[in-house]
Amino acid sequence: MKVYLDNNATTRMAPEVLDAMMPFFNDQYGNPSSFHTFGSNLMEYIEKARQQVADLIGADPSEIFFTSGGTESDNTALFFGGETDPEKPGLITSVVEHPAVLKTARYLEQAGHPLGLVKVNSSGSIDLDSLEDLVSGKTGLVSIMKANNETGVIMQIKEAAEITHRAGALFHTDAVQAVGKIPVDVKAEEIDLLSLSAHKFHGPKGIGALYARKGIKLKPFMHGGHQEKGMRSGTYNIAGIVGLGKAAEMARNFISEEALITSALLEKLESGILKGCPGAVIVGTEAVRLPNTATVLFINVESEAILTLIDFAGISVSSGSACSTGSKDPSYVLTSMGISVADANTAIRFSLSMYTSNEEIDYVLQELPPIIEKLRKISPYA
Amino acid sequence: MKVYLDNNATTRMAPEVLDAMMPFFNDQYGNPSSFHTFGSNLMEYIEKARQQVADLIGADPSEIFFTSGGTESDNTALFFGGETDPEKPGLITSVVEHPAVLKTARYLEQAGHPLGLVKVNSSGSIDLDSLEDLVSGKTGLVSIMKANNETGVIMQIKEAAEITHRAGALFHTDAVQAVGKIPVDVKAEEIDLLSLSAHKFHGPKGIGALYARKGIKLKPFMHGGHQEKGMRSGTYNIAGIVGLGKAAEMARNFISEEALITSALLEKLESGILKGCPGAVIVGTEAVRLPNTATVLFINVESEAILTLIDFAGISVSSGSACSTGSKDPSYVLTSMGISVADANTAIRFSLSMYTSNEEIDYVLQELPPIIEKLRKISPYA
Amino acid sequence: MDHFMNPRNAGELDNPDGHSEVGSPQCGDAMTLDIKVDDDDRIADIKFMTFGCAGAIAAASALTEIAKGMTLEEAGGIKNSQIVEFLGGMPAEKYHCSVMGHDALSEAISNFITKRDATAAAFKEILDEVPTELRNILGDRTISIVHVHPGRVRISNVGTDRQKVAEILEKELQNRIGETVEVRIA
Amino acid sequence: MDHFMNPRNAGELDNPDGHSEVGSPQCGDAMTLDIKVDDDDRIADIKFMTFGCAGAIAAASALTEIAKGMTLEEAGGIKNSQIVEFLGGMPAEKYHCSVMGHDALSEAISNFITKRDATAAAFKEILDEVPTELRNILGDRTISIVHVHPGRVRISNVGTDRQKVAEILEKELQNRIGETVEVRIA
Ligand SMILES: Cc1ncc(COP(=O)(O)O)c(C=O)c1O
Ligand SMILES: Cc1ncc(COP(=O)(O)O)c(C=O)c1O
Ligand code: FES
Ligand code: FES
Repeated sequence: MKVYLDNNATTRMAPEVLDAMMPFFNDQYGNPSSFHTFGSNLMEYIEKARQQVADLIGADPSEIFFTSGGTESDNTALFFGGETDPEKPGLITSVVEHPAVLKTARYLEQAGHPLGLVKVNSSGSIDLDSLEDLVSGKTGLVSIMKANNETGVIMQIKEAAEITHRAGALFHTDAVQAVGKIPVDVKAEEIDLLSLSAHKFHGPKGIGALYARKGIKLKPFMHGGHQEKGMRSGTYNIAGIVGLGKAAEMARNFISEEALITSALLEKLESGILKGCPGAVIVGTEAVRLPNTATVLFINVESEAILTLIDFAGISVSSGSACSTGSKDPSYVLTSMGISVADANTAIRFSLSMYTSNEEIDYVLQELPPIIEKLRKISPYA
Repeated sequence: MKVYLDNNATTRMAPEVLDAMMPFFNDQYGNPSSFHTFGSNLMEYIEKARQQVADLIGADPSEIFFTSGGTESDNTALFFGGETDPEKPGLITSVVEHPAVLKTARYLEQAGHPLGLVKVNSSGSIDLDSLEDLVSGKTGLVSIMKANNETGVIMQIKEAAEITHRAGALFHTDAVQAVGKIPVDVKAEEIDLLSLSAHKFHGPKGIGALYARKGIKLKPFMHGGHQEKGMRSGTYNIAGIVGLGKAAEMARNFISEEALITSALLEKLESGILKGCPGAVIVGTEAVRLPNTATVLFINVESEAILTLIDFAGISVSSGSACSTGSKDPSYVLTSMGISVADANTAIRFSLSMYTSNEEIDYVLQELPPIIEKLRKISPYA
Repeated sequence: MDHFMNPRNAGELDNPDGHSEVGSPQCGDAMTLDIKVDDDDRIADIKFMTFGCAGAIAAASALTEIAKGMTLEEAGGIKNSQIVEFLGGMPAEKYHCSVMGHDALSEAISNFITKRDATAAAFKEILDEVPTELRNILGDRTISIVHVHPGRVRISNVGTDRQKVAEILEKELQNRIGETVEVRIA
Repeated sequence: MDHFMNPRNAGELDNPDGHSEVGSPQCGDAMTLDIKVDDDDRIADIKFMTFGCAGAIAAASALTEIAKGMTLEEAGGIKNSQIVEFLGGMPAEKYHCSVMGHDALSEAISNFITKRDATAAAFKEILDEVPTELRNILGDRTISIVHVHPGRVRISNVGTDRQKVAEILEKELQNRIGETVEVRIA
């Protein structure tokens, strides 16, 4: 049996999404920016997708800019958010952000933007007092993720946005892990800038969007042929955009109807693990979490060894965030919650999707305990 | 009949390319950076594509970085090429570059990089003396396109690179219109950085590559999860990358075998137009041009009116570069060759591909002359 | 779109009463427009030529259709929105193209009026200082101007030697404005 | 991969002759290793435990298989590349994991040698200043050391009261190094 529980890394593309994309890989291959009707007729599909994305997050279509993915959206938000007002060079983000935010922030810090890092508490949610202490009249942008990719912890975005706005700064949220999984409402949550990525909710890879509230002065990040009001140039990736739109449309239904199923399967997985693997600890239980994510510490048992054995059993999970290098630094997300390095190195992340079945969870609960037992037996710590 | 002669804007994706991509839209949806085999097994497809792209331009695979397209490659090249050495802030490019280069250069100019613009002569090729005059020890990067998107004129890249290197600067070429159409050899032409885009040679939209010669100190353009050696982060768009690789492989065959066919069709089109439309002038005839591109001035007849009528006849062509705004500035590419604004506003670009047939050219040569005649009759200039 | 595919009133008029040559500052395109005006100050005929886009052609076609048969005053009051409406809409970025046609008509009317004013002024000059030859024919009659058109003037109260009066006036007008102006006597 | 799925020699030894606890500076993972050494200085038994990745487990399994039965000298000369080769290759980024096993073996051998040196030193001390009780038994004989092992010493030339000599020496060694060392007389 093959079980894929690494949906926070990437998801299976919905067949409906592929169907929606296919015409644009075949005979609808024109350039939407063209003068001729063969190309320009395609612009309506771009605009439909823009509407679908806007609807998913409560935005106006004019506030949606298509990008090549979450990383680009994050980079864009930080780059121009951090440079709109020379009087406000300060940048604030949290210690548990994805590298797409954190590394960009570090880069901007080196380029002269004072950087403040908001702490998290032991439950994994951001410490609002710490944010309150950091913001000032010199802060240009605050970026706090909507939901953490490793722990699934959902952050207090509205409260963070309010604190940010009181200080006169812009508020960005990396909602790459939240959009498509839980309701997100840019207006109600007072979000100025938001990043999302299609492949995290059954859309195609290589396409995403940046929401930018009307009235924000944008600075182009990608200079060129003036697509996306000059903000983000480059020939439209129409198939990708249409796929993102379709995925957004499907996600609205998922959130309102199917998220409960995923959530029930996650609960079953968690309680099964706690029962079958003595000593296992679920991370972030005191916080509100995504309905699909659980990170478990298998104390004294090294995570990569677990990953390898569980992979042999046909189960795909991850330890912390997927990383393209072979280096194995302990997850900074976990250690910043006060978890020891040794314990952080026992973490396994299970992330479900709407395609996860009850049988798959049963299979995991059957395969996992003997693996943990076997490794515990050769652990010098246990 | 439908005839698509706007292949410099974008091309029909090859069915073979779609076939190569399909598995990655279906069950091969993992993240190549994953630890688990379901994802990491896909890395070999990324590397195969890297090899295919490298082979097309005579590079080593380690010198290929995947991006979201030509625009991103150009932006990346100029951004870090223009910032590697603080002692060499100077940037030089040509007046006929694509906006992806030209607007980025203008942006960098505002950010403090002195900008020099190489002129072109009346044939549309760059003036090497003008380059020679502009370079100095303070020049960090010179960017000259390999082939112009409007005129198809092929520039003297090797000579420009030599001049650049003698001055101790890096040489970038925007080869978006050249790669896949004519042979390009980064080593023989002494190119340090090169941009290419898949959808210009029957690959998918939204994917491209930047070639960066081994030994060049790169600065990450997209910060995040460390993909592409940290240079260009973001979850791999594996379907897109595989599609680019396949398109590159096919283009090698095209260049060696089929480019002659395209070239013969172009000649037939040009001579047919000159015969059927008195007063028509082909642009850049004194230069070497791409085998697929002809820009024609239909003196005294306004290009948008031609475009509209020819579009009704089912023929897709363009006037200058596709532009997403409704503005109609005369093509700066044409006016910089000394063509008057009025004449530049009569330009129509025909760009062929390996899918262009003899029948299509016949159809164009049948439909076009009466259209020109009809419009000439109501022209106040004619 | 039919107005673009089959533009009405494209071309030039021989000896137009009003003529204009305008260019669009937005796009650099150009248009010429000719009108013939009848003695009721109605546009009897109208033709345009353009180096402009499909929108400009369609808008000019529509405009000329609307204007034909209107009095100059009515034609001068045509709003750009009427052209757009007549065509059943126009994309925002093409608005300037219809403006070009609109401008061309205004200019042609102005041109007509300028020419008419010139004719009227010349005629008034003659009447202010009536040439002896004419005074001899008229006696103490005062010519009444019925209607002035750049190319013709209708007058009354000239007595019986109409032929001669017309001849003299035509010659005088030709001297003053360098164009042939027909003098008709009611 | 079999060495990971079914690691050989995983576990601990009772009263090991050499023991090590090492950590990888690259990844923070850890390993323990125990050896039993026979009187020919050969590794008679070897066991490891690890908090480490699959690579570390497989490498330790391979290493212990290679080392078992080797003399200490031979085992000390095992190169990291031999482990990688034994496993049929290892990805470059996992190289440090096999190094951890390698380090663990070296450390265990060192630990064995340190302990043996301690035993030897203690024994030499006794012989340098032979306790009166023993001197009385030995007369003017000089004990020859045949072989020293942390847990046992083989000697000869003690005369006939072997039992008594061994007893005295064992008691003296216990006093000096705080561990039971068996004295065997050849
Ligand atoms: C929280 C978060 N932000 C940003 C990203 C980057 O998105 P992408 O890989 O689509 O560029 C990811 C996923 O990789 C993520 O989990
Ligand atoms: C010469 C040139 N450079 C760059 C680009 C930009 O490429 P892309 O649209 O793939 O970003 C294009 C085409 O649009 C081009 O013709
Ligand atoms: S764009 Fe010039 S008239 Fe329409
Ligand atoms: S990564 Fe730590 S032992 Fe392999």
